[in-house]
Amino acid sequence: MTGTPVLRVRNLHKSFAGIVAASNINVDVADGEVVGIIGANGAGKTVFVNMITGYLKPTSGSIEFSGREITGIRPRDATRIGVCRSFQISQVFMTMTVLENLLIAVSLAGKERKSLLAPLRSRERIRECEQVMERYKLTEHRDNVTRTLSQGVRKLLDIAMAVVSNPKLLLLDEPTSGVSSDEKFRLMDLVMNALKEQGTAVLFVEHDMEIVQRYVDRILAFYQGEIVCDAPPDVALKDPKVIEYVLGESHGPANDSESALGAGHA
Amino acid sequence: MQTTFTILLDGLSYASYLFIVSVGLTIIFGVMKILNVAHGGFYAWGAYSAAYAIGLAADLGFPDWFGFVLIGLSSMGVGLVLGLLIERLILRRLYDHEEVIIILATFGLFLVLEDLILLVFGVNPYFAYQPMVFLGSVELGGILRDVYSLTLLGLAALVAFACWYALDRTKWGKILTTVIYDREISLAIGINVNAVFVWTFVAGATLGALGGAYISPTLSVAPGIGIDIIVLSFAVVVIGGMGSIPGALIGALMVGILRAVAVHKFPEFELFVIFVVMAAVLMVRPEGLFAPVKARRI
Amino acid sequence: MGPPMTAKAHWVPDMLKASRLNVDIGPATIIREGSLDIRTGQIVGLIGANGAGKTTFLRTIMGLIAPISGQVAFDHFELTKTPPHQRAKLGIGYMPEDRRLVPSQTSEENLLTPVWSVGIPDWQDRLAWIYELIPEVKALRQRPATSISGGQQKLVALARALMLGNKLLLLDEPSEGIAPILARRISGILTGMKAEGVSALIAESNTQHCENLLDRKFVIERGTISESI
Amino acid sequence: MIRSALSDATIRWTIAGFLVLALVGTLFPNWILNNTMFGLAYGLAVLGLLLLWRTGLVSFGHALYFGMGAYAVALLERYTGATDIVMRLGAAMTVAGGTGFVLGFVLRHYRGIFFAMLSMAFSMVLYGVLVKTEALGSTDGFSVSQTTILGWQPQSKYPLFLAIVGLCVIATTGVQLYLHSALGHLTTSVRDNEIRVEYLGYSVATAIHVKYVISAALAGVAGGVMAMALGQVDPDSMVNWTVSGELVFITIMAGPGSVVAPFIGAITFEFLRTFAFELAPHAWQLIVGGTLLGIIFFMPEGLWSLTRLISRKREKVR
Amino acid sequence: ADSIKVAVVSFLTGPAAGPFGVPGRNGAELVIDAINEGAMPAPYGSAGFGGLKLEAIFADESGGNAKQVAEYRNLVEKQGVDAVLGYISSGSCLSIAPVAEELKTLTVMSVCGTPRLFEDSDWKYTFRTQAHAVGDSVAAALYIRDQLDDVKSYNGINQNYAWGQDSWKFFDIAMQKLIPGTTASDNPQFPQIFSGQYGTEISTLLLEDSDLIHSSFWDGDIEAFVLQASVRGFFQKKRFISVAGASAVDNLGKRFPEGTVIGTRGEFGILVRDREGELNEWFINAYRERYGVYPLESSYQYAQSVLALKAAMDKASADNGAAPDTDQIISAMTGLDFTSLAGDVSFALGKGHQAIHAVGYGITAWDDEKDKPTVTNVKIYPAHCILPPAGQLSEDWLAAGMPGSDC
Ligand SMILES: Nc1ncnc2c1ncn2[C@@H]1O[C@H](COP(=O)(O)OP(=O)(O)OP(=O)(O)O)[C@@H](O)[C@H]1O
Ligand SMILES: Nc1ncnc2c1ncn2[C@@H]1O[C@H](COP(=O)(O)OP(=O)(O)OP(=O)(O)O)[C@@H](O)[C@H]1O
Ligand SMILES: [Mg+2]
Ligand SMILES: [Mg+2]
Repeated sequence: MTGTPVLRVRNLHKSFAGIVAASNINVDVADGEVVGIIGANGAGKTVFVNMITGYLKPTSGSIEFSGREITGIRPRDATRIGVCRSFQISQVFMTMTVLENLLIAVSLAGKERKSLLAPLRSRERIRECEQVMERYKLTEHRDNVTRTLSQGVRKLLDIAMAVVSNPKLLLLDEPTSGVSSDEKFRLMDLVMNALKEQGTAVLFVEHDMEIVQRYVDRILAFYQGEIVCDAPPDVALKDPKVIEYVLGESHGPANDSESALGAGHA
Repeated sequence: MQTTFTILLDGLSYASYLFIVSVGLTIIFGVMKILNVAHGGFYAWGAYSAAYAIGLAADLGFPDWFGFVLIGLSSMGVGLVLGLLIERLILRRLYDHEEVIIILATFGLFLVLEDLILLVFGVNPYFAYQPMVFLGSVELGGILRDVYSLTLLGLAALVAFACWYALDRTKWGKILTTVIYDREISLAIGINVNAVFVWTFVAGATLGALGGAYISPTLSVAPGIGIDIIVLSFAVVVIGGMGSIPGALIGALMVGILRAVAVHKFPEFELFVIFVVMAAVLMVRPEGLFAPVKARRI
Repeated sequence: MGPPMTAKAHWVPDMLKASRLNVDIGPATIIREGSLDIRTGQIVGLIGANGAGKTTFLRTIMGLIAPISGQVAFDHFELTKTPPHQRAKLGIGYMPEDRRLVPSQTSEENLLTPVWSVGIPDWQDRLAWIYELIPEVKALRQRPATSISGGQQKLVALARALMLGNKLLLLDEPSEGIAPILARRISGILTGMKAEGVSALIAESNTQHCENLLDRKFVIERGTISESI
Repeated sequence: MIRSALSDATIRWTIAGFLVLALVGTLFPNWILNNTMFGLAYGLAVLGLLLLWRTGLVSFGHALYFGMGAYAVALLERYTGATDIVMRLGAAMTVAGGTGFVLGFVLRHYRGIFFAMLSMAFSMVLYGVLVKTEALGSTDGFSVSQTTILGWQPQSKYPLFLAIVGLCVIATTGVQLYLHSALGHLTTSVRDNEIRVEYLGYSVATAIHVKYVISAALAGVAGGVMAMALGQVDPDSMVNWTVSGELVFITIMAGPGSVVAPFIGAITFEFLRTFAFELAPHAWQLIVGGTLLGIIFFMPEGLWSLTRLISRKREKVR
Repeated sequence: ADSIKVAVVSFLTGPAAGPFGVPGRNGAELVIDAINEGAMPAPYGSAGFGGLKLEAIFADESGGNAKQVAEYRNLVEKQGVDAVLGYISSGSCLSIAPVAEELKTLTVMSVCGTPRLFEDSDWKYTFRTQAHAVGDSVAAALYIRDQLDDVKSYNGINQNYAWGQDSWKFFDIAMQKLIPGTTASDNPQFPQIFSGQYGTEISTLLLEDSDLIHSSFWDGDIEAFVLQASVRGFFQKKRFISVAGASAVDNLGKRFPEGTVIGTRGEFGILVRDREGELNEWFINAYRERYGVYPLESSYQYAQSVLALKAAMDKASADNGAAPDTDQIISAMTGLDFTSLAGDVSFALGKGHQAIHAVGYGITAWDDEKDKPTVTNVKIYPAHCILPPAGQLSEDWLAAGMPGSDC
């Protein structure tokens, strides 16, 4: 790692009425780095993402983004300085069409607030959105109201909306859950390639080890609010703690990681 | 001391009145998510039918205490008839509409109920004072009190207890909670959502009618009595948190007692009390005192 | 503890048989002539891409959407003629893909609501059995459903389906958002239930965890269902 | 700006519609002219409510601004003698918009029924003050003398009518442009999903606040217009919660479909009430309530869906 | 034309319909029909109004001032009425007058009592046949001075709107001037109109030691108040004067407390029920025959407006030949003296547009023999004792100690 990390988290702690959802979390993420977050259900992954993007205030600890302290920042300010996210449960505008969803996202991504008063459906904006739709395989749903879309398609839209503003740091919460097997790699390829070009650092939460193994530089494994392993994938997926808490230990630690990935798929 | 006691008693009896007239509203809202403006109509119909029945019974020579039986019967009758008709014929078809639209439909219903009263009962007032006179008065804190208003406290306590028990201590309450949250999943786990809705609405309507019926002996039952009740009960329910029965109780107590203080000490503020309490509570707790739990969204 | 296999089972070979279902939502036809059958004790997959119509199919069986035409035979009932709220009583447990737990109740209350609504006689045993199968849910029993994580909610929703589904489970994306360790255990649980005569229909778009669990597999593509062998 | 406005079909049709109204207005007998002016006044307020409704917010307290606008006109005359239309409307808009701006800081944090009821609480405080204060006319209110237009005192109703129609053109065009801007579209976004709006980097509170001020100002102007058209202000028919209710009523009756819908709805309502009053003085509420239920049942999108019916028929004929 | 079309406006719906609106409407209808047929006793025996038949349409006064103004315009401009008669609430009257002026339509107001109507402005087209509220307040104070000798202190419970506020204010001033030494409570009650629940107010009044309670309650409010207060022994402890609640005496019958001072804002209703006189007896009998109940105060007030119209139109047609126009009727009505059902009226104030007449009070009692309520100790105060002379503002006159009032 060279220079200041994009994200530097120190001693982060969060508890809810007796439940510890994050304790003593320390993470550095470098420019352009892709980090996978895995962990059992309820381990604190989403809470971690929520704290970084300002949805939750940490009980204690600090978060720095590009050398700037952003602990307890509001979500909209996080977005404005370039920290964006997608959601485990898609957050889209349900009564609007896919195109309108993207138009809003694109117009708000513009740094100039003045543009807010111009008509939403300007030709350039529509063209930009059409490109996005093309990329995310949303074109056929262009004029469908998102309420009528299936879960998986909404997920694509959700991610697309997070990406359009070209963030410096992107957090994806379970990007492929609910996305079908044929689509998930394509989707991730797409997101990752686009981001790689821009040098965006990505943190994504994922339960699908096929995905994790394929895209990440590094894995953070969570268990009961703590990071139990912070290592490159080949190391992390063989870590006994990771196997015990996240992957399952059906075949014993030695030759486990292979089968854990595919669960019989290979 | 005497004044304090009087204020407290006045406040409690006004609070009881507020609670009884608003509890039906909060129940219907809690379960069906319908802000029922027609509640004022149920109230008025309850008052009219009780007053009519009591007047008739008095003419026929029934004893005065029989009025209490009639109050019960007529509120049940009104709740059952109007509740069933309205839920079956009108609301049922509107459940998938936007909330405001349903509010508006109930507003339309209110207007209709209001004028139906005029057509059925005419413009002249009805009186049903027999039960109130029957109970007489007692001296408390140096002044005479009518026993009837004091029984309001008991009735309110009874209604509060019954509602709390039904919703918090029986399986029905739990089932209701599920219906409240999601009609679809309720169906999927075997709840007869339609039946729940009908009976909830009938129960709410009956409570609304009971409010009117029980108050009628102290009133001149005349056209328009249902209008102010709407705002009053909305305010109480909002203060307490929509759909919360303890909320309605505490909301009613706050408004009742503060209003009594105002009337005794600062009468020029009486009109403002309810709105000031509402604004103040909402400033501190934007969703009322007992806000319902919200699902975690992200 | 799972329900015993009924004597009727051998002369009712099909636990569920949907024939030629057509389902419209608004102007669009979502399911076209959809037929599918599940034998007693089978785990059947309904696999398809996003938006293919899996959820719609399951919802139709539960009566949450009315089909335009077609029949659904279950046990020896005609489901399309059974009011939606009575279907659960027949022993069908449904887990929606978006969990739908009641936020103001604890996890355990969420599990018990079906008991209150349909009156399951041996519910204590059943609850204990579920807690034994998925101890994670037991750990969550006193937590308000609103605070627990997405995956945890999914587990509770699954447990709720198990409370009711002593004949058939309709599971919509059961492994979505579930950590591998648990996904694997759930597969195990389902396999175990099979032995007790419980059938399951599993809708999945991501086949990663379910492939080797399935006895049969139907593929749904833009509303058209076909069996894949 | 004007070019982009004219490129919008709705705006073109709206302007054309109002032009026709202005022309036909020369033929109207006074009573139609009057009722139409009342309808246009309500329409302006409803236009503001429509904005809020598109954000999923319903205000049960817009009579606050309606009444403020009306009282601004009356008090301006009482204390300065000014009767000029520009001063009157300017005062109405400033007072209402200013109050909306201040209260907006509070109300922008509320949603759903709580927004509705807190608005109502504020409006009822004004109502209480008016009722209590003799200097403000108590429940009797004030009369408002006829409006002058830049120093000229028209002898008939028509010039005022024309001015009001012109005002409506400006208001609808402005609102339509606003709705079509990105900021305006945020309306629906905020209703659908506030979390996402925040995560797209915009403040939900600001979006709501802007809208709230616009709608308050519109309601204020509407109250001013009403005071001028009617020649009378009083708390019961301008500030009480029933007035807010009536405005919401018209909003729903009109439907959210278009910026002209409020005017169609309000004028229809005005005439409906007039005829109901005349036909059944004992049971006019029955007629109004029944009509409302009918609209909800048969025209779920409000009166506006009629226009769609018509255009669909036209297509079929082709 | 051989007929004129007149709109009669009163509350037909809402809380004011029962005690005021409908009896008022009925009073007008009865007299109009009788005059059209020539069935009234003298001096109104001639058929028709200046020979013309009067065609009445009835309209509702509910919905607030603004709605009334709109409605008034409709009546005149849409339905084409020649004159409008009625109005109960002061707010309606104040808001209608300028519109009447604008539309140049003769408007005869029947009940409303605010002095502001003719003291703030002059109207050409508007007349009022009811003396304004200062009259009932001063008469009330006079009656208390003359008939109740034990009043040392007083308080009031009045509805929180213009009429309630005015009524208390005038009463208070008149009391201070006429019975020096009495003290007013510093805690007068102003509950919201139509609130119906007065438990707290009653406690407050009971805890105080004012001897007398003044109230301008009317409609259901007075009835609810009386019922709630009776049970609590209120009327055993306090003298009660009700300036406009006479409808409750009939409605509540035996339950209305005996010994209440009651007024009808004129020589109207229960106060003159047993008074002899051809017109009055005819009215009572004809009204009872047609509507089954006794005429109330508002029946008299509306009838009085109709009689004013008849008197003026008869005079105008005598002066100008048949079918007088509006201006001719107006000049005939201005300053006119005419006979009402029980007492005389003259348009003496407001440049001849505001009527004055006597106002009476009495004390309620139950007549066991006839099994109906009655009023005893009736005392009628002539107009000049209770109302300011022409040209003087009420407030000035009251403040100056009511010069010229020599009763
Ligand atoms: N209310 C609706 N109106 C119109 N179309 C709808 C509606 N609801 C669903 N659809 C359409 O029906 C199709 C099937 O949806 P469904 O949710 O059943 O898909 P799915 O197979 O479950 O997808 P996923 O794997 O993404 O959950 C989709 O194309 C969707 O757009
Ligand atoms: N708002 C909240 N109130 C109370 N507890 C909470 C809240 N949010 C999260 N928690 C608790 O914090 C813990 C971590 O939750 P989190 O959502 O981060 O899990 P996760 O790792 O994302 O799990 P999953 O893979 O199931 O999404 C859980 O035990 C959860 O119950
Ligand atoms: Mg998570
Ligand atoms: Mg699905």
